[in-house]
Amino acid sequence: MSDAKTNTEEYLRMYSQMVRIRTFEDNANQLYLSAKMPGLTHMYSGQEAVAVGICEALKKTDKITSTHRGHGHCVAKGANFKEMFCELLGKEEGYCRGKGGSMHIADQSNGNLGANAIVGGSMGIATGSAFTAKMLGKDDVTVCFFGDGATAQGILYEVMNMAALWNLPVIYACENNGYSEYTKTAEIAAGSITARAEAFGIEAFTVDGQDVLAVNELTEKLVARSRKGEGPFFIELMTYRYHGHHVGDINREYYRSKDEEKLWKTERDPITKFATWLTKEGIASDADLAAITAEISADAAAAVEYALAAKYPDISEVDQHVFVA
Amino acid sequence: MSDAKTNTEEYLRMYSQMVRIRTFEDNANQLYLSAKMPGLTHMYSGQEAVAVGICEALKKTDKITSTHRGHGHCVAKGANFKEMFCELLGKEEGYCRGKGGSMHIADQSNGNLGANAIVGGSMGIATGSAFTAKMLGKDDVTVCFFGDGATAQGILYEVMNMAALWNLPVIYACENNGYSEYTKTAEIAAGSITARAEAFGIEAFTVDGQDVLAVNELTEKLVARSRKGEGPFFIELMTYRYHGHHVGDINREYYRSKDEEKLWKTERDPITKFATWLTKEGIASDADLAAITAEISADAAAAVEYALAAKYPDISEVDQHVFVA
Amino acid sequence: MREITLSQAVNEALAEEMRRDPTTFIIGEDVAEAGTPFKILSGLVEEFGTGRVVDTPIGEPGFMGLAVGAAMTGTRPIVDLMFGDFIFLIMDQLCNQAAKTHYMSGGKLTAPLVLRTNLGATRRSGAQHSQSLHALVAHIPGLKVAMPSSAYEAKGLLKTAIRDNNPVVIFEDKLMYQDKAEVPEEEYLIPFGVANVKRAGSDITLVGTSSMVQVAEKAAEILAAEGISAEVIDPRTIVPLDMDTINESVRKTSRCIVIDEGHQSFGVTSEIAARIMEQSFYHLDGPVIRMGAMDVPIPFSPALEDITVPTPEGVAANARKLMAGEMFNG
Amino acid sequence: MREITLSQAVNEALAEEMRRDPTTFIIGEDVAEAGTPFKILSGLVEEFGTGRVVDTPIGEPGFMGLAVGAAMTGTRPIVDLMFGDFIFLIMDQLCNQAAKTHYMSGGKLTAPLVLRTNLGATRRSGAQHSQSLHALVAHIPGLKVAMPSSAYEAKGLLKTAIRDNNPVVIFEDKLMYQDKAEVPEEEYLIPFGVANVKRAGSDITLVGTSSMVQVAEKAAEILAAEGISAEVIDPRTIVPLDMDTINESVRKTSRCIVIDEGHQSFGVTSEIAARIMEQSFYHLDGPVIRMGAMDVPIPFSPALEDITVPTPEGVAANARKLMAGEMFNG
Ligand SMILES: Cc1ncc(C[n+]2csc(CCOP(=O)(O)OP(=O)(O)O)c2C)c(N)n1
Ligand SMILES: Cc1ncc(C[n+]2csc(CCOP(=O)(O)OP(=O)(O)O)c2C)c(N)n1
Ligand SMILES: [Mg+2]
Ligand SMILES: [Mg+2]
Repeated sequence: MSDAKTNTEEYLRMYSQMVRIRTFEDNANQLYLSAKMPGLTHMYSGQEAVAVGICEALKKTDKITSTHRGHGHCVAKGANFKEMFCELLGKEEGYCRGKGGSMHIADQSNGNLGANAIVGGSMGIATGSAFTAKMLGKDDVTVCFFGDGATAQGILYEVMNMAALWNLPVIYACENNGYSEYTKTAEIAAGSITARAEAFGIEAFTVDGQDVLAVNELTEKLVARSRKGEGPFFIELMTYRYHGHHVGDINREYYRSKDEEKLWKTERDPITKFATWLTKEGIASDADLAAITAEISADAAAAVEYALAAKYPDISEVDQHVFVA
Repeated sequence: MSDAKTNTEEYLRMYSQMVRIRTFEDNANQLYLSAKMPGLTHMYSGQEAVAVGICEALKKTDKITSTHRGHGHCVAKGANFKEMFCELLGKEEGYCRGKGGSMHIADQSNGNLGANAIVGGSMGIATGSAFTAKMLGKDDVTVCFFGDGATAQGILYEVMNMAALWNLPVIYACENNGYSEYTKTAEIAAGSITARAEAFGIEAFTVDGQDVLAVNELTEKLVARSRKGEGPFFIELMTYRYHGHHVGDINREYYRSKDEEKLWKTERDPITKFATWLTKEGIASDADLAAITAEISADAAAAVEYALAAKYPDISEVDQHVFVA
Repeated sequence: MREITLSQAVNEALAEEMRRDPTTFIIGEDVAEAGTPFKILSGLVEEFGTGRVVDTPIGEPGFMGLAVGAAMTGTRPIVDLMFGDFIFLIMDQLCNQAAKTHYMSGGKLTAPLVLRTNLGATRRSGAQHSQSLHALVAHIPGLKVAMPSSAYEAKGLLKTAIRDNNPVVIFEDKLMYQDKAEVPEEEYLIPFGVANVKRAGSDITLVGTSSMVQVAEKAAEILAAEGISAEVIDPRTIVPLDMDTINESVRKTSRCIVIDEGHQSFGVTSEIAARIMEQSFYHLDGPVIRMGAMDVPIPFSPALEDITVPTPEGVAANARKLMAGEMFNG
Repeated sequence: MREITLSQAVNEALAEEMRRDPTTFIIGEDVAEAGTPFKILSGLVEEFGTGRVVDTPIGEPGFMGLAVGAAMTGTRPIVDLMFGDFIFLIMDQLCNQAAKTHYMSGGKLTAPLVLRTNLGATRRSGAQHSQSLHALVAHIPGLKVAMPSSAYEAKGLLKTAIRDNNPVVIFEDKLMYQDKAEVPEEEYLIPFGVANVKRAGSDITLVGTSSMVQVAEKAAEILAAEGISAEVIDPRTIVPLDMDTINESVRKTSRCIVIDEGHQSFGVTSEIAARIMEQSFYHLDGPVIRMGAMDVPIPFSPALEDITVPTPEGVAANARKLMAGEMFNG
């Protein structure tokens, strides 16, 4: 693996952020399976190295926009379990007072402008956020997360055109997990995804999305260049989602094989891979890593418990926040 | 110049079709200047070789979709002056019974699915027309005309993706006349227009849009390949509009120079260029060509006179055709 | 009679019409092998193949536009829009193109297509997957709008829609896909513009659309127990709208509540109320009461979401007030 | 007082607010050097530069989305949408994103942006450049909708819109850009949700929006000559809608006609009529009459186009009938 972050603390923070995402999702899935969560949700498990590798290259005031599969981005950008679980359960203490839910979770305090239930819906928003930075002379960079399926939405090309014309500090991060719902990427994406960005004069890169250090190293470079006005950039991150399209998508064999799933989980898991590297390099022992995982599990369990007991917003809130007062 | 059509009749038909377009537009402009035409209109003058070079490669049942600058496409696909002028003046005998007007002129009988006042609005329609051909097993090809400015609309990329995935018999014909209203193409189009099509796996070509034979030769090839299921294709045609964006756009110096206009009109006029070639090759004499022009002028004058005298639709028509009966 | 779910009814309508007319095809996201996330279309790709049950990339404006062009040239597309909320993405192709093609061409071009989509909140899906946006479409001349209230209507209206030579938008309630109703084995069509009197009554008229027909029926039950006789009317299509049936009922009962799941303001309830007033004003004992969804984005939290839409109890409460003259605002 | 055109009024409002607040910027097609095809913005790029008067490629969904993101992060975009008809292209960004951002985030995010666009037929522009689509936007919770009826309102409402912390859509009548009205030199703002009684009267209330205020005023002149005293009300914003002023007038006159240039069905006239009925039913002598544009795509032919929109004569004719009790439908 390549070098990105260079000191122990940062390595361990990346590790722990990946574990936090996985743990969050495992708990969310449990909440669904035990019928304690309203609605459906889309698990980020398997893609942790993408969100973490990228967000670790960002500062707090940098912005991200997220997707329907957004828990990973939210955690990686600095969110707390408690407010996140409260949001997933529709509770008043959630990041959005329970009004958003899983598909609209946002964390304004850490620069997460929000998940979006419209595939491609946040591409304009991310580009506008970069526009603000440029116009106000801030050095903030915005990362726009979206999936391979979202590359079929025309708005991506509209805003890439504008971002390229105006040199906006935005990085388009395409998480190619091989599927757009129940359809293979090859069936919905003609030609080459990176070539599409390049055709708009945008430098584009492909990176192994299971290798957190590779992701982080590339992002660090592009963020630095973006701050200098050399943006926009495009990254295609090759990755995989472990669960179904959403938690209710259990029988998947008609669109992807169990063997394929197994291969990714056993051979390419981003957390296992990074753990192996950390121990091999002597940065952490197995015990260190186990301790991290244990602590995070406990945190998550406490947060879930808290959220389950927390109260719903008062019904008088129903017509609050339609307009800013 | 290269060889496309190879017999005299076909050469002269191409010449005459270009002259018909120019003549139509000169008359339409006059109607505007003399306040006899309702509303505004966009002149095709200067771009004749594009519409003619392409449409001469099509058969009657092949389809085209057109734009706000659509008179040229309409004439080239076989329309009559009389019904066209009637439409421009809102008369009952117009192609659309006066209900469409310049920006919505269509000629169903010759496969012209209509002009469109939404920039990019017909890209889906053209692709759908190609879908019909493929689904019903017809060998019809559809040509989608649009301007350089329209390449900024996201729907283009959405439908090119689908056309490429499904090998649809559609040719995307981008008439790059250097301007999108009052803005130079370079200011609104990042990167390369043809590379954008190529990124979707679509073969793309650039051709001199002032050279009717070059346009025709390329189109003949691509139409033949499309009929064999090798489509879609993309052509960027470099051309120029002589008039303002619309007939009312008189003071243009703030966005383009008189010198530039003069250069195109004197050095690159598609009709003059083709006339020179025709006479040089001995296909027609100056007198032959003058006779063609004179006949077309007379036709146009008669059609204008007819249209001016023709009657408006009866007011009872106002709520007819909202729904198919 | 046999009972089938609304989902099955839609599936049957599609299969029957696709067998009847080889120019029909289905287009949308994950409609083929997956049969849509709601599994409504299961089995169709097996019968009709991927050439007529067409999976698209996620480009709603693009495939809607494609459908318009296909419709204009001799096929009959049935577009599957996964959530009604995505209609915002295709408004240009639907409203500037499909709706106007026939008129703008002076009657020479047609765009016979069906857009199947859905509406309905209380599914905990958040503000962008819970809207009921049919009023927007109904405002645009050139579009017909059908709103089935049960499996029976879903089948009959969809078959009519597919045979109609105009663009038709049909909104299914996504909460009702598993609801069963009696649906004959024999073929039937339900004409557009003919309302259905679901329940006869003499004291008050309840006009409901889509799942609000059930809400109205439940309200009618509650009221019946209190000696109030409510007539329940399902317009079935809001464009065209059968005002004759509605006026006849209102002129008999003198009182009316209109219930619809779209936002109340600038919505369907306003239109129906305004027409009743224009056409039957002198027969009314009190104002026509509108009950739509609250004018708020649909909140995710179950505690809030459930109070945004009309309920049988709410309808009954308003009916009681109307009966008692308590809507008096003099 | 000095008179300026509506176009100048808009230009002044923009210049003043852009001077006041350095976070404001204009974005749209040909807004800079060209100053828009209507030449409304002439001079602004010279004062504020291309960094704040931003020419975009023709990608309406894209730049509308960009504006939402910009608004969420600390700037105040003023989007210029060349024709109101193009609103169909940006509905997703406007209605799924901008309108819901504040609510969905539980009040934490805001999207303070202004969408300036236009409405109005009879310009011989054809079906895709002549629509009045404000009812669609008004149906969506989270959006405010302003409809200036003169240069005076255009300036005052636009300034208020720019300072508002919500997404606001303002529809200018494109036929009125050259119309002059008295506009003070001194700064003023017009609050949202406060209707203007343009003309006092006692026999009948005419509620008009945008240029239909003029139609109502002309009708009032005609009626005055016949001894009928009409009160003319301009709501100025339809979201929020000042029902107090309207109810007060209707309760005085007992008769009302609502006039708006959007399509009549499922439109603004229906909403206002329905609210009047709910809130002032017992004060009415006859039905509230709605007059919107015909429910047809706007035809190009001048012979047809002119009859699609309400006229003073048409309003006066309906007023006479209402006065004479001829709307009786018993
Ligand atoms: C505009 C829109 N169309 C369709 C959907 C339904 N949908 C939700 S997620 C999804 C697939 C997205 O695929 P991709 O972008 O690859 O993201 P992934 O789910 O793989 O993370 C679809 C079609 C939607 N939410 N929004
Ligand atoms: C969706 C949409 N946006 C904007 C316009 C206004 N408009 C009409 S033509 C035009 C420029 C089109 O440029 P291009 O595609 O290059 O065609 P050209 O006029 O050069 O032939 C614009 C912006 C429109 N009609 N539709
Ligand atoms: Mg994916
Ligand atoms: Mg051009």
